[in-house]
Amino acid sequence: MLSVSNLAIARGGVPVLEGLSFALNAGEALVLRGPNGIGKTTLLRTLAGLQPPLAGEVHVGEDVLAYAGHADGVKPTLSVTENLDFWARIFGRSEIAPAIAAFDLEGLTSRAAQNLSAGQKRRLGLARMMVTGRPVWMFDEPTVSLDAASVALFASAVRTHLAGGGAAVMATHIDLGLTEARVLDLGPYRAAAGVGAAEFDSDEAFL
Amino acid sequence: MQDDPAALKYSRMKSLWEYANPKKFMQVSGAMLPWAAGLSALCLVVGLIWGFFFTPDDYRQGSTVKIIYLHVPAALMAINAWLMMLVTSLIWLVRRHHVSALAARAAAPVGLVMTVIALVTGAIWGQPMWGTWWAWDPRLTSFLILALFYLGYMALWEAVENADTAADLTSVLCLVGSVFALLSRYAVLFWNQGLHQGASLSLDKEENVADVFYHPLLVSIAGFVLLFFALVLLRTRTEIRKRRLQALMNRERMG
Amino acid sequence: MIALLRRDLAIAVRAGGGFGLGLAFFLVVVVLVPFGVGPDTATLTRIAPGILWIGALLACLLSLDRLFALDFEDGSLDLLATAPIPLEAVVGVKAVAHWLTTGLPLTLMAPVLGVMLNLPGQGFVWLVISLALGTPALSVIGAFGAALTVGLRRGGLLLSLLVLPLYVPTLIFGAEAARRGAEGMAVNTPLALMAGISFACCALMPFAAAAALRVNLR
Amino acid sequence: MIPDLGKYAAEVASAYAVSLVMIAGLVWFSLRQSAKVRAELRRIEAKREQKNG
Repeated sequence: MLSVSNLAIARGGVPVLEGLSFALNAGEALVLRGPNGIGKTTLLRTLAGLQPPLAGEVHVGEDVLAYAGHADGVKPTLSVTENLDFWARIFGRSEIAPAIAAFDLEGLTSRAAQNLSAGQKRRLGLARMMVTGRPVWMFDEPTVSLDAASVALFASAVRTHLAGGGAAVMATHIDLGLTEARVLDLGPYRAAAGVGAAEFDSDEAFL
Repeated sequence: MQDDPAALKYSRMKSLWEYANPKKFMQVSGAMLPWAAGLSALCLVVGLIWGFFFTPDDYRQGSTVKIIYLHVPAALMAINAWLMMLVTSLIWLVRRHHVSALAARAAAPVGLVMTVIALVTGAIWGQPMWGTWWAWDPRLTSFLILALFYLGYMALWEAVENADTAADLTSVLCLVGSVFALLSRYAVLFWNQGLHQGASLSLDKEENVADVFYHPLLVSIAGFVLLFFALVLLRTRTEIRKRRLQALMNRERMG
Repeated sequence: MIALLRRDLAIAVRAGGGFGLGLAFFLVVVVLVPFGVGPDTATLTRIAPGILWIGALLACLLSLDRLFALDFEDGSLDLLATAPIPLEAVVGVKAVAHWLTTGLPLTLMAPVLGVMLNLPGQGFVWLVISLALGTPALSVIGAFGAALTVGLRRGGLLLSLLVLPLYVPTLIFGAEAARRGAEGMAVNTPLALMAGISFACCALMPFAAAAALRVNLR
Repeated sequence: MIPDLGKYAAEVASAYAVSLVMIAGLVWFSLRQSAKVRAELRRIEAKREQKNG
């Protein structure tokens, strides 16, 4: 569903990762690990097509990916239902009830998002992925501000998605209890400072 | 392979684009800079001294006609600097040569100064001729708008932190700005027919400016063109060094 | 796309959306002018079309920096960029929403303020028509400026500097049409030119704005 | 030496003065910036040489 070959990426013009290759099939989950600043967010944004790779290729079909970044994309003045309904329509769908149920938002549907707690807002942001109908989910630190029960909700939602033929890529530090997930440690792909970095673009060598 | 015309053409094209390589550019510009600077100084000194000391007064405009040796070349360069920025911005957007984007950045302040010189000398000239420092004449107004475009362009370069992002955004602004600058030019003409005399320079120069004034004017224009060229070379070299410095410091932080 | 439009309109009219702020600003600017130039009705009549146009333009500028900034900050813009809707359409829809919440109300309010500035009777129709045709251009040009400055900290001030020179042609033709209308002259030429600019902007500027947004999201 | 500029002497002289000052300012500013960046770059590269070599 998603494959990456010999990918190199940069953040703010500085190469961070290089030589990265992996493939993701239906029903699989991939957990990205690595210390802060190694480029997990940058990698996810590159996969989502928000920024171009320095080198290498990302093979992914049209309308396959759904991306959830650090921010939830939740509008504070709209209610939970309105927020979800909006994103469902943007992706050409209308069914939001399963997402509300999966993330235990039933009691909050008519509440404005600005009156939700941080964890509730996060759950709303994650529920958004369910209404997109896209097969590959990508999460950037999905469990921030979630309590243990909510993390379990999230893990079971992902598991259901995988069982239904979906796939997921996530950058996270905590153990979700997703035993079937593959772990990809990004440490070995760290771009070497100085050498190699200069070659990717003759202009960047400067002088 | 060498006989294949397409390959030959390609190798020629490649050799042209080689100057867009920063290393190559630094070598060539370093060699050219002293000549450009020297020639421009020579032309400016000759043109301006000739114009200031050895031209007669105009029978209508008196000695104010001597301002032409500053006003016309500056105005010419104000527009051509923007055109050059437009071309280099396009090259950056299409071929992603960093030197091109940096040259556009380097040219903007020079263009702004030229615009301001054209405006100030125009105002000083207009005072005795039209009886007012500032008239909302179409040409003056167009130059005022052009100055605003330069300011906005430079401010955008300064405001964006990532250099490549800044290059992309300013290039798009330059393209859109060019269209709107042209639109404004016609809008302003429509809005006020103006006091300004027709363009001083055109192919049928006999009609506009007599030879006594024309020859030193040509020298002075050559001086301004060379000055612009030399300044852009110098400032582009500075910009390239700044980028190099930035890259080195980034790498330092990484490693 | 309809969903996006509905959401933007809903956000604008709900509490804290800033709807009405532009209108209030327009009112204040127009009310302040007589204090500055004096209460002489003949003077006010003469400058009324220009004042109303400049007031509308400034009021429009006031709300521009929120056009993409809010969506950028809460991550919605990232998500919209990965959604099946092309970014050009997103820009277009957002510009339409901006026009519906600023340009349109300003146009409808202008005649009321025209009365206060002693605008001659024949001028009202042309004032409204020129604003109705011109404010869409203001919104979509502004969307381009907002797209350029979306990630910047001091974006608001820079936005004004970038957008104001771009507004010059629209302002000249729009104010000229309104002025000629008020003086009972033929308005065809400036009105046609402004309509041309307005249509061209609406057709082309979303592409430039989307390009700038993509660069800023990188 | 100074030619007779007639009644417009002040205008002509000030136009030349203002323009020359502005050009000189631009040139001076460009040169100073160039020298500053060049020195800074030299310093950083010397430091790198030391560290690497």
